[in-house]
Amino acid sequence: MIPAVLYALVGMGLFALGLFALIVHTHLLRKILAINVMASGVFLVLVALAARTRGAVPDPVPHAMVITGIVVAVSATALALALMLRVSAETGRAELPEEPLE
Amino acid sequence: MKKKSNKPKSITENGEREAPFRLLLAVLLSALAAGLGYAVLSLPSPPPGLSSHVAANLETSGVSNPVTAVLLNFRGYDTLLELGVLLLALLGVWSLGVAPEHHEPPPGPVLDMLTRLLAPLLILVAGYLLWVGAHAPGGAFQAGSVLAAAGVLLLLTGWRPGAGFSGLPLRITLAAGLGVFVVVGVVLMLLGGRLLEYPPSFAGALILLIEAAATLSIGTTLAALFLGGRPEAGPRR
Amino acid sequence: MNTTLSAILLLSVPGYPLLLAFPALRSRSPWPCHIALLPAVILLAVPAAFSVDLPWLLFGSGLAVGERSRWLLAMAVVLWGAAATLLRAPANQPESNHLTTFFLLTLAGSLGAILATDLVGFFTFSTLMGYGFYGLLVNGGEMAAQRAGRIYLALLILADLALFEALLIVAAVTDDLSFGAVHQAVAPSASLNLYLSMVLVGFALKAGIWPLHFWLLPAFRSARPAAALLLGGVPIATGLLGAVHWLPLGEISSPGLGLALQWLGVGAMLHAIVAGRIQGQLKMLPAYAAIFATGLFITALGAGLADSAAGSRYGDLAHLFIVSLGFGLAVLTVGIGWLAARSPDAVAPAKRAGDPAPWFERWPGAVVRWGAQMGSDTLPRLRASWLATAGRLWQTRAWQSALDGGERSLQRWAFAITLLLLLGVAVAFIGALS
Amino acid sequence: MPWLHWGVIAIVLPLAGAMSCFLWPRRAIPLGLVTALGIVTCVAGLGWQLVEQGAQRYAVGGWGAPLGIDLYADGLSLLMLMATAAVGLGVSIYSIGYFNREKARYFWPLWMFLWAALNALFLSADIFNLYVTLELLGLAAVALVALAGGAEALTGAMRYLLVSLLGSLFYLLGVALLYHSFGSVDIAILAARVESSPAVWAAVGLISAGLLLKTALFPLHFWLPSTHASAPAPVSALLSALVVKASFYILLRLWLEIFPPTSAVLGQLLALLGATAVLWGGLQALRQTRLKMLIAYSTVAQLGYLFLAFPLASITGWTGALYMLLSHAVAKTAIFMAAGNILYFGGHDRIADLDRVVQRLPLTVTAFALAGASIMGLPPSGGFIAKWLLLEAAIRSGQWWWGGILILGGLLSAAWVFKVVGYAFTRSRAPHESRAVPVGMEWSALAMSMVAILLGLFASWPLALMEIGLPFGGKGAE
Amino acid sequence: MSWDTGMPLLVLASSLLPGLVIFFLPEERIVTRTTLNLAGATLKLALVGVMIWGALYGHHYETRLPILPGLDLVLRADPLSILFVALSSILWLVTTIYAIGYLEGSPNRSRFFGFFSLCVTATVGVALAGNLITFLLFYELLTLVTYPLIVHRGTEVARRAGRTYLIYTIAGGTLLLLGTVWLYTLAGSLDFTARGFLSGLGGAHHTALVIIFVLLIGGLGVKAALIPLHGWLPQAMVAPAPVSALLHAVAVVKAGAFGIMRVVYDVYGIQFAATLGVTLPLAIVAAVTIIYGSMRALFQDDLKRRLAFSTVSQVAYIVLGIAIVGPVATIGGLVHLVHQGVMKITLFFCAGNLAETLGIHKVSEMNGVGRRMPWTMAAFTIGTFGMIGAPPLAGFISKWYLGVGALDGGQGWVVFILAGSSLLNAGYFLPILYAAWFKAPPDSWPAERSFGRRETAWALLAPPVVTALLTLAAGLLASAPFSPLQWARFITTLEYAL
Repeated sequence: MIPAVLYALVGMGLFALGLFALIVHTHLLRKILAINVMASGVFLVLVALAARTRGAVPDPVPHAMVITGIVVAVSATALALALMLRVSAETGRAELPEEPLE
Repeated sequence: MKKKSNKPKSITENGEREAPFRLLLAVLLSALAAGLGYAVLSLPSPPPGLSSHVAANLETSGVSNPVTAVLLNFRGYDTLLELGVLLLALLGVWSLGVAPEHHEPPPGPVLDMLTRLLAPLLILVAGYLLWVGAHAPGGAFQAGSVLAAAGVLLLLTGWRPGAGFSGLPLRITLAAGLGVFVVVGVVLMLLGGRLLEYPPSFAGALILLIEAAATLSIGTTLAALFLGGRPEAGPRR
Repeated sequence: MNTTLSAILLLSVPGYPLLLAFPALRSRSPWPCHIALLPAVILLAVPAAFSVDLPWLLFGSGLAVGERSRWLLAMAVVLWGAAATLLRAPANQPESNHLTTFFLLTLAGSLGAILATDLVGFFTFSTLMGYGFYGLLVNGGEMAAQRAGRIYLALLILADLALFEALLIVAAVTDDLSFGAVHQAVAPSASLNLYLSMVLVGFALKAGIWPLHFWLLPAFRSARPAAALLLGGVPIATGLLGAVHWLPLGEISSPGLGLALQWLGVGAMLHAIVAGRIQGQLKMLPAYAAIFATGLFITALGAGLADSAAGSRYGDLAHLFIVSLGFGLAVLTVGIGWLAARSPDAVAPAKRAGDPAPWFERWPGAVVRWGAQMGSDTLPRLRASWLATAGRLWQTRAWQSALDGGERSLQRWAFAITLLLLLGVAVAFIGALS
Repeated sequence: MPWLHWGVIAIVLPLAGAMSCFLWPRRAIPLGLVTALGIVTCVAGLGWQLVEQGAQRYAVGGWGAPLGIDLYADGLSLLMLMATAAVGLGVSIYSIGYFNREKARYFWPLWMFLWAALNALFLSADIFNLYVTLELLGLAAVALVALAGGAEALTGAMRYLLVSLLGSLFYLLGVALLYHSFGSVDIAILAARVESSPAVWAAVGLISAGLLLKTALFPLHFWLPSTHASAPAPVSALLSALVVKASFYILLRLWLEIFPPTSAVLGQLLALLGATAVLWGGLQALRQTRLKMLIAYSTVAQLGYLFLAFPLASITGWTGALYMLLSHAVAKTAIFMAAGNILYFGGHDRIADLDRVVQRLPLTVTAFALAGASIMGLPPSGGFIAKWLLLEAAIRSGQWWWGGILILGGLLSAAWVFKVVGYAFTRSRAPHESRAVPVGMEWSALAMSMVAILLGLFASWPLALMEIGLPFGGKGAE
Repeated sequence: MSWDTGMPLLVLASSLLPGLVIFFLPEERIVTRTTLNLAGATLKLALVGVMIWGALYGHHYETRLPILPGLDLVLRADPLSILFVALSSILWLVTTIYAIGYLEGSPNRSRFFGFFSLCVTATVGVALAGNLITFLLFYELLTLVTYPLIVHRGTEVARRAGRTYLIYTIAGGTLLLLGTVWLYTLAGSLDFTARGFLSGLGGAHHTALVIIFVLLIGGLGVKAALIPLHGWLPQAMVAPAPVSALLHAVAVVKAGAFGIMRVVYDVYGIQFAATLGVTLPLAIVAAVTIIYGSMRALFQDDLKRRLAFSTVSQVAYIVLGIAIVGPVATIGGLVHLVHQGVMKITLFFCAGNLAETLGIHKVSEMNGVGRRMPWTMAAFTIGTFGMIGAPPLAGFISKWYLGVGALDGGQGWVVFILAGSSLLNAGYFLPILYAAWFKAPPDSWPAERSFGRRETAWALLAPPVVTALLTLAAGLLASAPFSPLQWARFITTLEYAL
């Protein structure tokens, strides 16, 4: 097994781990972090698999995609954090109510 | 809600009831990870990538770094939209309200000093990264992040944009990356090409122009995002 | 006389009384009931046979006056004239105003029936006559009159139904509904017997022939002079005339039916004699006379039906018979009325107390009550209970909690995402399998 | 002269509009309106172009498929663009009156971004590019929801953001697997190269799950009602009418083009979920005590209809689903606008207390009723045509039970529509305090509902447009 | 667009446009509203007149609007539609006059008349529909626009009635839709054709066609109030009298009956339907409805409810006529479509007059009312005798043809149904007449309004008198050219290719 595939497997593991955290944790910050972990997993899969070309230059296209993805993730995280702050300011808890508020 | 008080605790809340659920979830997720891993392992052995295409067209792309070429030329449209995402995120944060006020203790002399030293240095590094991106790892995003780091440092030390800057000039800076990108794309279209179809001879210069604007915008945007809200109009500090 | 004029004359015999029946149209004329007879009198005065075809009326109809109907018309005019004179009462009261309306309606129906040349026309006019006569009987009368009217009306409806059935049977056989054509068409028809029985029952009810004479006695007992005078000449005569017109006399020979009718007729006459004797009430004499006379008529009719040769001769005779019956009964009524005015005791001896409702009134009552329970209680109550059950079902807490609880748990983050996972896995699995 | 100018402008113009609204917030309304009109013109121009020349492909940057990004426009994308344009124009006009000055500063640029994202999404032929547009769309939608302020809207927005990101990540992972399997992210190329393999099936699973989450198909609708109900009315309209449909569009596109010849089981599974959504959403809608929640649940139900076409797999069925999408978009916009008017006027949307409000707003109720007729599928309305086509497809394919679901769903919708409309005919006193509804808001709601009705009378025209490029003519045909 | 293609649209527009304008009229613009209403109604009548004239001279009035590939919205004036259009436009004019008088001074009149006009538009659309989908369209439209009329009063009772109405009719419309789509998938066409277009399908789809027939009739039977789908009709009585009149005589109930007519004659074809064996069950349902409706009517004290159950019974006559195979019965069904409308509208007008003038709602309050309101009650009397089937009124003609048709078609039992029903009709109508004419009036009426020397407002009085005269004329002049009967005969020759 070439290392690239190993990285990709790790990426998949991160994805599943992030998903686990996303489900289990109720605090919004943890959820946001979990999403970021998942995103990292996906990015890892993308770039790692690009390096399967033995010896030759890795495929640059996934790299570009990852850069795009990272920026998107950063933007989304920023928005999520700001939103989280507003939610906790408004409701007093940085959690999502399990039922719709009344 | 009245009912809430006597309702049984939700399974996701910390407590005994959670354990079996977690176990089930873990099993499920392991299965998912295993399935995905299997999928990865089953991928075709000679990877069917686009390396050769990129290499073949690198000549005409205006830059020699393949990643930059993909990012700003071959798949420049993605990047354009992505700059849009960045601006949009900022807009979203701003729409949520005014930046929260943090009554932090004034920065100590070390931080203050460090910032004074680092900020110009970081700006310099950003410029270098921008320039080098054309033929080596680097480029607008990297440069922008470094620039943002400088901004964050400044913000941490309590610096806030002045009233004169936080209005239209700030907004222009923020929108510059996307704006320049769109303008270039449309102008090229008006000149008879397609959207973002750079003439090979001008490709390098155009990419640099776009990257420069993007660096500025990315840096500013990230720093502004760090602020967590829109800057309040009017003089501060 | 030219055809237009004769048509107008013929049409105005029933038409003019009909017009006058509208209170607004007669408010100025002093003697509306008499004036209404004017066209008929003129018609009688002109000694010629008229006829008019009215293809646009109903299913194509017509009116005619011939040798036979002239007699009937004359009888009717005399009787109606007399009745009109009797009727003249204080004119300004609303009650008498109504009475006049009914009088004129009945008059129109009666005269029209005499002139009718086809089944539908006759049916129409005789119905008009019937309902109008009901009004005459009931209007302003007291309880007894109202009861008499009620019985008359019920029987009238039944009679009309029977005749309507007969009409349908005819219409299924022929398109031409004039009397002669019908006789010829119905004679060989398969449903002849049904037709004959319907016609006989219908007109027996209308004319009050024994044993279907239910309405006759109460009507004679309670009718006021004008109505009583007309009883013989109008409902009974029209009924008998209908039987003559509708039955295919001379076209068929049906000995069995003829014999049965003859027996019935004899029975009627006997009944009239015996019952009249037992009753012993002078005012009721015309009623029993009517039963007797109609019995006689039926006997003769039976003879006519039994033999086609006799039947064809029977027609003239029947007309004359009807005419004399009308006159006779009228004279009898008037005479007794006169007698009653002289010595009331002789006419109306001690009235029997507590006249119990006869069987033909009680049974329908029971049916109606039963129907009321069936129709208005059970079904809606059933439906209401069904709806209520459905409503309860919807309101049931079980449903609500299932819905709400299901949704609440779906909204639980963990639950939902797990479902998502499962879905993704399922999709991949299904795909991989196929 | 290169082609598809119109489509490209339809993407670039709202971006430019968003930036100018951002730069000059005081003039956001006129700038936004001008942009909106411009976009509508572009979509019309694109439509004309497609009618003249058939389906169009456009290589951005001039590179062409595997290396660069392609745009592709056929009847399917055109119809989505037109739905967006129609709804977008209506919402733009409605929003003039709805938002106050402070909110308008942010509404307009965000809305322009949303519009750009939608147009870009519907025109994209590249699955990674679709990811970017999805994110653009999601972030814009979240920010718009949060615009309402208040705990409810903020938590709704937060939940929506997490869901949206999660869905996107699933999608992106699927894209990664597909790219590394076949070396391209272009739909047409993938369609040519695709073959069954574990990686492909994993990708199909991930992509479907992610998109279904974003489309809020039962049982993944958990985030939708609270989000759609708490957002400002025009935003609710946009979300219900367009945003959820965007992910459905991607799913449909991929299903038709890329996904390997799928087993009937998968289609049946989707339809089963759709059917459950129709019934569950309908029942839940009836249980609601607040108008906007009710409407949101009706969206859950209506989304279920779209999935009934999957097992039918016939042109008629796809057309029906697409027409359902179109008419629901327009009708639901009108209904949310009407609900917004009611809320604006009376200050609340408790169904039990609606009588006083409803009878004072005849135009709004008319809009509500007309749009409701389309939702119910009563003729003549777009909903009726859609239902007709779906029913026809169901019966033709011998799977009449899906038709039964359609019928039941229509009855459930009728129940809630008349529950609300019935209040218009009571006679009760006027509310104590009310705020006059701007004329534009009432009329734009009415206009949208009229469009929903007209869609039923002039159906052959959009149906003909749908056929451009035979989007369903490939694998979908039988 | 030539006149021939535009004509059906014009006929529709003549009530649609005034209706839409009226919606936006302020409440106090009475004169404008009245003018619009009457102008629309008169114009429609004139247009229909022109159309009848044109149809006789070989003009072919047809409008087509493609709605789906292979499916058009078709508006066409064939003899059958002309029969119904003529009925509705005449009665609409009369009802409009009546409604203007009836609603004088009540609130929400613009809304009322707006929906009123739409209701007639939908009815005319139902009449002119040239295929099943167009029919379905207007049929559903009718549901929607009558709902506001039924709940017009806004009371809790009215709303409950409206809800019931909707539950029934929307469910019915759904069945109809299902049947229509299914039919379309089988036959590929939905255009009404004389003698049907399905006979070619024959044996292969026997079961499917029977099920479709049941679906279609089930859907239409709701509006036609066939048992057991009649539950909404008596409840809908809470509507204002002109609405009830319109509902019972022209619009809703008739639309159902007319639809059954279309399905049996122009979709299936009566002969083919008979081959499928669906006509006899339909006839039996109709017969049960006739008897059941009359039975229920017998025991209602509320006058309008009694009339409502009478409608249940009377409309089933039409269905009965349709379901009996044979030209004569068809004539009976067709002609009763018109006759029942004229007679029933008279009765409802009169009931409305009593309620509006004297506050009488119950039969038990009607003692002696004939003296107070002779004209109204005279009209009522003519109407009831027509219903009973007494000659020479309109009802007699219908029953005549139904009975003869039944014998003709070998369904002798129907005659007994007719007889029984007439008996019951008499049973529930004659007591009313008796009370009205022969009983003594009470000292005071429940809620009397004074109209000076007249018994009531002229706008309330003229319509029932006119329709009563029409009832008389339709019977007396049955054989005259252009009478409903003659027109029905003409249609029948087409449907049976005689």
